[in-house]
Amino acid sequence: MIQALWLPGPLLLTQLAAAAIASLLVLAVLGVFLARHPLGSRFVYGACALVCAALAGLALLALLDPSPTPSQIRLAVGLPLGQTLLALDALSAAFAVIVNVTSAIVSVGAIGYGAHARDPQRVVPFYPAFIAGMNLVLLAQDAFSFLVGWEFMSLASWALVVSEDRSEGNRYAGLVYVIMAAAGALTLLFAFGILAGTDGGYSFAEMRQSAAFGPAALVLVLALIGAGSKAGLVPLHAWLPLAHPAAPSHVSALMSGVMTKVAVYGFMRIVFDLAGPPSWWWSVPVLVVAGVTAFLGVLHALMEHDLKRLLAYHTVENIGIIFIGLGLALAFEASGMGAAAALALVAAVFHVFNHSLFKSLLFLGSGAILNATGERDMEHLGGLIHRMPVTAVTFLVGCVAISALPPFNGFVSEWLTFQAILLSPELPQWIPRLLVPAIGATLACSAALAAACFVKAFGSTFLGRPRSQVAIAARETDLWLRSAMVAFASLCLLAGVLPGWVMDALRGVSDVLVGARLDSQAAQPWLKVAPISADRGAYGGLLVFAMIAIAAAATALIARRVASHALRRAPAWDCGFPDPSPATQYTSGSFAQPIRRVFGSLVFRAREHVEMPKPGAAGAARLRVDMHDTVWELFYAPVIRLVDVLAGHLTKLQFLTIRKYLMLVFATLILLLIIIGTWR
Amino acid sequence: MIRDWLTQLVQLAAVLVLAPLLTGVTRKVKARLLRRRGPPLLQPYRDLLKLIRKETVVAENASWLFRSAPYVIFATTWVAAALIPTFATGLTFSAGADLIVIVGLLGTARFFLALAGLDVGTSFGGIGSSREMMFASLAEPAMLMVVFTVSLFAGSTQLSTISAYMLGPQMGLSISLALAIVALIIVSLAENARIPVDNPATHLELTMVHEAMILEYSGRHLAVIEAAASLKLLLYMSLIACMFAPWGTAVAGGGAAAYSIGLVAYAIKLAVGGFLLVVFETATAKMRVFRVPEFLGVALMLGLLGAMLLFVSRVSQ
Amino acid sequence: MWKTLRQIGSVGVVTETPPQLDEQLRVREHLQAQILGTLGRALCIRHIDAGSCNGCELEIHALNNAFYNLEGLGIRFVASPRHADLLLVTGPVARNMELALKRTYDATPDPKLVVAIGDCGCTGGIFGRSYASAGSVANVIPVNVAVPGCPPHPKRILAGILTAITAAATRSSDP
Amino acid sequence: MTALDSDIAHLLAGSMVLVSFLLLYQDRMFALLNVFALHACVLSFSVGWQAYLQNAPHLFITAVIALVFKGVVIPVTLHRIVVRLGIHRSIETVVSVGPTMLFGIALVALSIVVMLPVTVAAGAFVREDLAFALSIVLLGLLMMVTRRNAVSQVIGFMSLENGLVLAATGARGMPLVVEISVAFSVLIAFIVIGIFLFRIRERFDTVELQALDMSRGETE
Repeated sequence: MIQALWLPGPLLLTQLAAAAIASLLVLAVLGVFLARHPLGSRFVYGACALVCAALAGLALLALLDPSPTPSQIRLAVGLPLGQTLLALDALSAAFAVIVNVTSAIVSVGAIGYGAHARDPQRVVPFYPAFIAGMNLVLLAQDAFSFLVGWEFMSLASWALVVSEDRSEGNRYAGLVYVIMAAAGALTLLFAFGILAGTDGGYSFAEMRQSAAFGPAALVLVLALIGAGSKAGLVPLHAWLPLAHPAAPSHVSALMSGVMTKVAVYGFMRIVFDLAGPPSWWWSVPVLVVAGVTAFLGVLHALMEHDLKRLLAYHTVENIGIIFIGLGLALAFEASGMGAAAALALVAAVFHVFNHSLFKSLLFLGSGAILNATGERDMEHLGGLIHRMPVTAVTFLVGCVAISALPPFNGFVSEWLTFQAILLSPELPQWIPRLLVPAIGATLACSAALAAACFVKAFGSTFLGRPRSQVAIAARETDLWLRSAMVAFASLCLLAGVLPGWVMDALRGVSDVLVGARLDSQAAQPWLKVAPISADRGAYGGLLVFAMIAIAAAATALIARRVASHALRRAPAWDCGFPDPSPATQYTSGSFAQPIRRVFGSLVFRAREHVEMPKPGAAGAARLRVDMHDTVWELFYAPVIRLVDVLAGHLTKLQFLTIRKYLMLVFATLILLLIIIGTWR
Repeated sequence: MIRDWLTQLVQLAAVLVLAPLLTGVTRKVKARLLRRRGPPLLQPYRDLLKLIRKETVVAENASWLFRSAPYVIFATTWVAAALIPTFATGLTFSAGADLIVIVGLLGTARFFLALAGLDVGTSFGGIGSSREMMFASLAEPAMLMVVFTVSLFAGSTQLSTISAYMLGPQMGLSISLALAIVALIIVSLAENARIPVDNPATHLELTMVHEAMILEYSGRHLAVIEAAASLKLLLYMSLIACMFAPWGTAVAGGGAAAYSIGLVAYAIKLAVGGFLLVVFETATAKMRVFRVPEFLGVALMLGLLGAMLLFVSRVSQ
Repeated sequence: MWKTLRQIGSVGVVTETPPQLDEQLRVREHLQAQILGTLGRALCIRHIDAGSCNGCELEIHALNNAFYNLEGLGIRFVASPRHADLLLVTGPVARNMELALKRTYDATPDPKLVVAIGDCGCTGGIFGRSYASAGSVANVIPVNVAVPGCPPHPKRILAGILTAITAAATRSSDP
Repeated sequence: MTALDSDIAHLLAGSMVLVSFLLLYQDRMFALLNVFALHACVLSFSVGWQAYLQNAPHLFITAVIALVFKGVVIPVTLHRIVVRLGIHRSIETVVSVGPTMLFGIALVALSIVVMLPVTVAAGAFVREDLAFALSIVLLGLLMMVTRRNAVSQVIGFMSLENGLVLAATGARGMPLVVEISVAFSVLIAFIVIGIFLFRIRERFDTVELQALDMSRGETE
């Protein structure tokens, strides 16, 4: 059927994609002027949506057509004597589809949401620039344009993070974000430097041929640090829960849902594509970091009662799951198990797609709540399901999908990852073979904790009785945002019910990266998915969804016919206590208390202190919980103190006399001469 | 092909019918152990019939989620129960879903039950949901580790393949299988809110976990949820039977005789399972809420150890 | 463990035969026989202590032991009025419990029955109506069966419950 | 290039290093200016000699510039500035002269150790010339570092610059020797004017006892 249509050749695809990026940049410039009145910002967001949709279409065509060698276009811009190469190979096309589908829908949502931001001039111009930066990273086929796109993406998102700089928290978040982004980009620079090798060929094609300058393992470590800090792997994740909530909601949807995926793309491009064949122990650090990220991310999310920070911490967990898939792919590829590596890779990219869908949905939902109530703290929300029905339904779909529960897409990628884990006994080396089940246990544990986290999130925001006046006065959001959320929810269901199609589309990716591909799922009956073989394990998304729907409908019908229709509304049953205040119901903090006591006392050294008033005093007793963010205290605080001390010493250099400066110059000159003299 | 569809439909119906009977048997045996005459075997059916005829009282601030959750919970549990081969393997549906999907379906049921508990906004629902999710955060990984161990052993996560493998010649007695059985029993006790974890017949809200979430339900909603709870008990029993005691289940395509043997064998297994459960329940007392995570932690460790030991034995083969 | 199992085997079932109905206890009859039939076979009771001195509670608790064996008749106690069909109310209704009793009665789905236990429940007992007590249960919510006695014997309570769930039509058959 | 010619060139370059040492030794302002004038003259002779040896006419221009500009004009201007501004005549040093001279000798040794292996390919004379030039530069720097008042630091800088010109003339293939020396001269001019216009005398910390006494209130 597709062949019948006139298919733009691969070269034309890349040119159109490049043109689309250019138009995004033009939009950014236009945004500066148009942002004054709301109509202008609506136009910019609308145009963004169209361009992203076009880009997504192009990428999909590039992904589906089986042309082996992607055609590159050269631009004169670039390093002196070098050019910028742009192309859409299978990996970039897959990620371009993910990035642009989500950006398009978020932009549609932003038309309504972005219009009544406090000062649109600070947000509207940088929004298209941010998307352009991300697409440039995906299209880049040489180190220079990759890093330019990377930095452009970071700076545009930084500008968006500090767009609401009234609150001290946002400024601090911006500062931490800029420092981490710069450090990450620096490590990527070194990684590309090593990959470029001695003859300095900076295009990816040359990097693939030429031998790396230093040890390839160093490239892995640098890529893990560089891309990992942008994606949010544990030791380098501290900026993510600060920066993502600080941005306006539709931007944090993009940052969490899409930018972290571009970071994953960067890691995959460097490690799988450019760094040549991996040795077996490469997967050990990736798996360990990923496991810790998944577990710590979800535990942090459980302790939060600020909705957007909860979602941001949860992004860290999902990145952990994605990197578990990538670690498995590395382990399998190193020991030559092509099919298993392809399965693990498809599982990881599928989870990238899923996460971009439901995380953007949840962030748009939190944006809708923020608009309706002006409140992000779940302790002041509650009972919004009666006042914001559409947001409630879509948020519920997002929560069920992110908790990896069957009819939705989150479960499929989790199921694929488990199937990949179950192939681990064939790994020849001992360490990955024993490490993989432990990582499987961590993955299972974090999935269960994720379900608990989102019962808490949905329960304390939408269910129960409203805990504050703003929650009582909440109203449903505008049509644009609702339509975007409904679009995301239906995509989540579609990807969950028809996983076969998505897996077939991703076969190109595993071909490019590990040289092996899963056999086509189209042949399976009932549209089910059996990655390795039917009797090894199969999942019929459509089958399960149909069975649940039929069973639920049948039960409801029988109940309606057989059971009595009498239904009476009465006050809720709470031991007959007359009209208790909303404060008696469970809040997000009390919901997480059992889990905090089980896990938190170990991981965060959580301690609960009850301060009772002295006997006879009329003061209120107070429950205070103090927790320590172990990663921050072990990793960041010492670094900050060290920098502080050094800076203290170095400032003295500012106030020397000219003679002392000359002394320094003279000393260094002598030192160098001594070195030259004695170095023979 | 028609035979598979027939077995699947019979399975669907049988599961629904047998579930309340199993609960009735457990109550009867429990009473007998306490030296009193238990309620008639068909008592659970009477409870359900009475509940269906009663009026449904719904709290004023209950949302559509409160009223639709029972049907979702029942549907997911029923589908999960229907996927497990009880008297015959080779069911049409189970080709489309394996053990991990069953664990996922139970997760969906638990997710909606917890949300329904939170919906009305009383503290009882909250205490039930938060404890249920805390138990689940350890029970589900333990369950998945059991699934790992068994599927690593049998080389597949499809239940029919696993039970066929267990019947096959290469089935040796391995330590990791023993660990898996113990872990699975612990998890099923926790998931079905039986004695050591939660007392099904308790009246003190503070000690409740499962009961607290459904405190607000009445009439036909409560009937559906009670049916789902007994279905879940039957599900775990048939899961243990299918994985660890698959003798007598009719292989796909066998004659009518094979099916009848399968049914009889399944009935016996259920009765024995029910009896053992009740004996264990009468012998132990309920644990403090924060002792249960250690209890479930043991199950998780056993599952993980089972998976690890399997590699040792697998290498030596 | 084995000692108890041996004991279970040797002692055997000790449940006594359930008592006969007693029409004098009935105060009000408002449900038809057919509904009482379904309720009777699967009755859920919610016990409410409306201010009793716990004497009646001890007797009610005895209903659950092996001798009176309430559960053998298909009757069980439940935690929430939503699940209940019969409210077993003990003690004079204290002023503080008046509203709670009304709300619990409201919370119980129809068809529902109320059984008042003990002299305090039937007539307000030694407390009667005062600034602190609203007197008998009937003053607050409609009562179907009232079982006098301070405290009434478990058999009497069981008889009251069984009377509540059997239709009045059988009055003519036994004295 | 007879042995005698190279000896003369060698002698001139060596004497420049000697004069640099003299510069370090001076502790009176005017003496310092005179020794610097001498330093410039020796430089011009050396460059002139080199011009003659390599019969490169442009070197003659450099020699003339060095002689006229650095030999005469700058010392006289500085002399007038010192008189006009009443800059105190004695030169304060950070480290007393003895250790400075020892350190100077160490610097010469260092420059020899560095230069000889580096310039293995060049001719014998060029290697010596560069070694001497480097030591003059280092001595110039040493002077700038160890002197407190501005004028002596300027002198140090200019002696350093002479060393560079010597290196430029010595290394035969060095292009733009003229341009370099012109550029340096302009630079020096600006520095001198700087001193004159901004009277940055107080920028340099001074241990001149008389100033300290004032602050303690014991005026003489």
